[in-house]
Amino acid sequence: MNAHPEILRLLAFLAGLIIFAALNAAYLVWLERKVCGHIQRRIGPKEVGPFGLLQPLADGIKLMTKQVLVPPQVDPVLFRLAPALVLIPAIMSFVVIPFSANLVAREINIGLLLVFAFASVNVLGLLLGGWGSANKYAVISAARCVSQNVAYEIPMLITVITMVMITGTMNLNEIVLQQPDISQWYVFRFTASPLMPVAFLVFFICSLAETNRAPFDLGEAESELIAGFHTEYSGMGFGLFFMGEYANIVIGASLATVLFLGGWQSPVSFIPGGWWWFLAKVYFLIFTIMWIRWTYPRTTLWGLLNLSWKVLIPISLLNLLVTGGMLKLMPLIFGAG
Amino acid sequence: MIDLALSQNKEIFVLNLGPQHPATHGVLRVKLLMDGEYIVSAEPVLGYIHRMHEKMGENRTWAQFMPNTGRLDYLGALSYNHGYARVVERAAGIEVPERAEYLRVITVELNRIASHLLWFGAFVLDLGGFTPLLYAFDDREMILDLLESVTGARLTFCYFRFGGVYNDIDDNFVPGTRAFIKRLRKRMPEYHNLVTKNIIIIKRLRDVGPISAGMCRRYGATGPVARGSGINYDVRKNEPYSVYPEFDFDIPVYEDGDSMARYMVRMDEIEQSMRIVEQALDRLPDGPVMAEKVPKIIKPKPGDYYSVVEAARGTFGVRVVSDGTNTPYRLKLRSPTFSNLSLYGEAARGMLLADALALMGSLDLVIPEIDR
Amino acid sequence: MENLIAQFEAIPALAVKEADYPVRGYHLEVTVAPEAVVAAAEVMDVAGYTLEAITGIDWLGEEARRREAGVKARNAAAVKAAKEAEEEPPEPETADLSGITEEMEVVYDYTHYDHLFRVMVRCRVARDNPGLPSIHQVFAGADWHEKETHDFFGIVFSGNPDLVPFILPEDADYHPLLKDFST
Amino acid sequence: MGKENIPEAIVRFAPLDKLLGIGRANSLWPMTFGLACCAIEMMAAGAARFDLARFGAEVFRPSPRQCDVMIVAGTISKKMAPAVQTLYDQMPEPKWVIAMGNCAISGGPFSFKGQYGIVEGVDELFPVDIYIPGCPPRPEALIEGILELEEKITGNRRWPRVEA
Repeated sequence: MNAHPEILRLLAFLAGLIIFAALNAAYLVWLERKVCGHIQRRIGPKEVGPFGLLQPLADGIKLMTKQVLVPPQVDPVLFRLAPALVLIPAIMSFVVIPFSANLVAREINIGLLLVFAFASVNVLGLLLGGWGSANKYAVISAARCVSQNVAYEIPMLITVITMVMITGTMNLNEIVLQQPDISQWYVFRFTASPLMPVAFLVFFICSLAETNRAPFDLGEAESELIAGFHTEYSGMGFGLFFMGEYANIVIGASLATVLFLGGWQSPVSFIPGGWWWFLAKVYFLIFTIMWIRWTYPRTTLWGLLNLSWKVLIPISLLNLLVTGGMLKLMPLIFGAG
Repeated sequence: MIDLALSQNKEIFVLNLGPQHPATHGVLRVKLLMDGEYIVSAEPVLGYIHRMHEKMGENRTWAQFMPNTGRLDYLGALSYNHGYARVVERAAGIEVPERAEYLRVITVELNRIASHLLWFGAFVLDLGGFTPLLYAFDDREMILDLLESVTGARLTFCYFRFGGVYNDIDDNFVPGTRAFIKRLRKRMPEYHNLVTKNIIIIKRLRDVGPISAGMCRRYGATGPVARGSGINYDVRKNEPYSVYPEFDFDIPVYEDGDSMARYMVRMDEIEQSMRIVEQALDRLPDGPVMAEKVPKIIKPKPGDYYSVVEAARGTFGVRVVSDGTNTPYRLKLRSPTFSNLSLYGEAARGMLLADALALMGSLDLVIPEIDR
Repeated sequence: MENLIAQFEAIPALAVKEADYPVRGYHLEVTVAPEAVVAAAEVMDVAGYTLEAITGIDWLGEEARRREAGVKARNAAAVKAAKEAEEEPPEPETADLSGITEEMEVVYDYTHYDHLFRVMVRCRVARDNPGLPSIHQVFAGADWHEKETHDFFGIVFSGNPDLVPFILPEDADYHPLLKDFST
Repeated sequence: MGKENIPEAIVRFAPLDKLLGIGRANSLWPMTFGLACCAIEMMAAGAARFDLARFGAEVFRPSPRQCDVMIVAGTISKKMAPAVQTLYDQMPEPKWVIAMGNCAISGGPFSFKGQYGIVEGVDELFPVDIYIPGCPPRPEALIEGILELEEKITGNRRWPRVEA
């Protein structure tokens, strides 16, 4: 027992992360329903438990005990594999996310790279799910998801490269440590590059698109493609896609928090930092994402791709250039320090 | 679909949209021939909610058919009541008292606002925005409350009778309607801020799904579809009926012919309908709401009678053929969306799937009214 | 309007009649032979009209009813005359119902966007094997109306590109609005 | 069926069944599937004033694979009947059906002698759990129908029934 404390620690963290991801998915759905209700002059779930708090539980019980139909025309392997391919990488990404200074499952030097490596697997799951369903709507949706994800990964990664150039590390906890208070948050760090707020915006928009959230929810555009890639999924197959989607939203919001909003650090120095700050920032971003979803209509695929290729990529490239220039110029102007 | 087998292009496939599909607002089915996301050809298939109205017309007395008119276009049922009542009144030579005509106009225009509001919500839903639907429903409920107090129904109204209306309004109706119009006046700018000025909406509607005036004429399109293509045609002005000539209102016409134009026509019509209702409330005369000498059994003189009204979706026409008995010999319902939808195949060709669905939404379809 | 009447008469139309608009709801009633519906549609198209609807009317038994009504009137007159002359009333005449060609009618409603003038074009066709040319080349919207009329009455519009059951189920072989239709 | 023939159970699943029942009853996801007039009242029931979301029943899923309850809202024409049947077959178990409105119950106003076009009641196609009469039923009636269905699943009534 004593010989493997690290393994035990990891296992405990993994269990914790899975529970965190599951609870997050469940209660984000609840939150989403509540938020959309209040945005729409309704009250949302209310009768199931106090404030409808048991609603996710009821949904979970129902989804888990629902018959899982595997329609005869589908590719049985791909069809079953796809939900897992969406959910598992999303949970894996949590491993490197620093919830607080010590509350991180595994601190890795290349944490940022790992998250993006796993994030890229996600789209494979969507593609296989859509393709394996042998349903025309699902295939169209899968094709949309892939082109969308590929298109938005580029500006996102360019922005991340910019960040890595500034921070000089891919260790997420170190990045957080560089932002001790609100003036040091990278979103307001104009000394690094005057375009930092823009970079944050680009990153945020990209994470919206990467997670297939409105107004970029082309993959599951209900009024066009029924339910998109998960049209043929019933019961927990659908449930896993859903959990994966919400886990990805949390990942996206977490990364934005870590990179730009100071992670678990407190915005003002006299209040101590901690995981509560991290969660508060993450949930604020998630609330914003929901707010956007229930306000904006959907773009078209063309509009979406144009936004990426003609607007976001040039902007992020410009930012890269400006940041690179600043990094080289600043020492020259102010002297090496 | 034979083209598919003959086609050299292996990329083309058939996509069956409906009869159960969220965007078809009911049970319309569209056979799409797709090249990727582009539509090669679109062919609507009707009849999934064919409810035999014309057959029923031949099977029951003139008065017994009235409830059917409320179930044709369930969103703007009172216009259909009006159209049928008018043709029978024309055939049987029944005069309608003035107060009844005013009540008809008020209720029809309120119904038109309700219909356009629901369309507004459903259309934005087609474009992926969910919230405006709920806002529109919220306002629509207020109209339904008002109409319910007068007609007794929320949706499938059967309020008109040959020679008037069956019920006078209560004391709360006039102040309630005024309060509602005041409220909606405040709400409309909100809708425009939230939706009309939204960059995504503008990008998705402007120059999408152009329908030319010539195309409208070839297909017999009417209503907001024609008015969005620059055709200044509204039965209320072109063929004045009821007490419409007494009111001061405009017919919104937009020249562009795109989805945005059709959207704007309907939004402007809500304003115009509010104007009509206000004027009608101001001038509402006293008097009976039913003509006194309406025969119990109606037996129009043999012959053809035709009458049209402006429904929320366009020109609704009823042709009745009487053989002098107490049942119609033939009853033909000319539904506006039937003609409006018939141009869809030509208009949607070469469009993207998402745009084609926006176009379909902008036609404002009510399927039972197409299939009848 | 005179211009229109002249044009219709040149088709030639079987009858061109001005109708009493406040009573009937249309201004001009034109009766044409089946061959002339396309020509009538062209007249309307050139004049800038639009097609509002096409429908059918099944006149099954109409001629028989007309003859019977005539005979009944004659019989009544004979009885009355006999009574006045204080004679034995004559044996009542029975209607001769032979040689009747049952007919159906197709009605085209045209209207104009700019000015109020409704034209109704009627066309009678024989009830057994009813057929007339399609006008969808002139008014594209006629396609659907013709399909619908074919569904309900079995009237064949030759030249219509795809005259299959449209509103009725795909395999429907019945025409419900025929007067002798029963399930 | 007599109860006396059922042997005593060795393992008792009743409490678990009850839990599952409660879970299912509180998460009835209907299908986005409107046929005619009643569909508008169905939408109204989901909208602001009536708000089906209170009972967790507002998640209208467009795909039959993800639905629990099919609200048949409208007239079923003979042309539509095969499609409705397919949709029902595509739903995973356990599934329920609500026949909303007179058309879905019996053909309603469109059932007359010599009718050729409609199926007179959805129960001619598949079993129905709850019938909601009306033409169309008010949104309150649909909510009552959903509460009835919950009662049918769990055996408990959520709110006291309003006596007429």
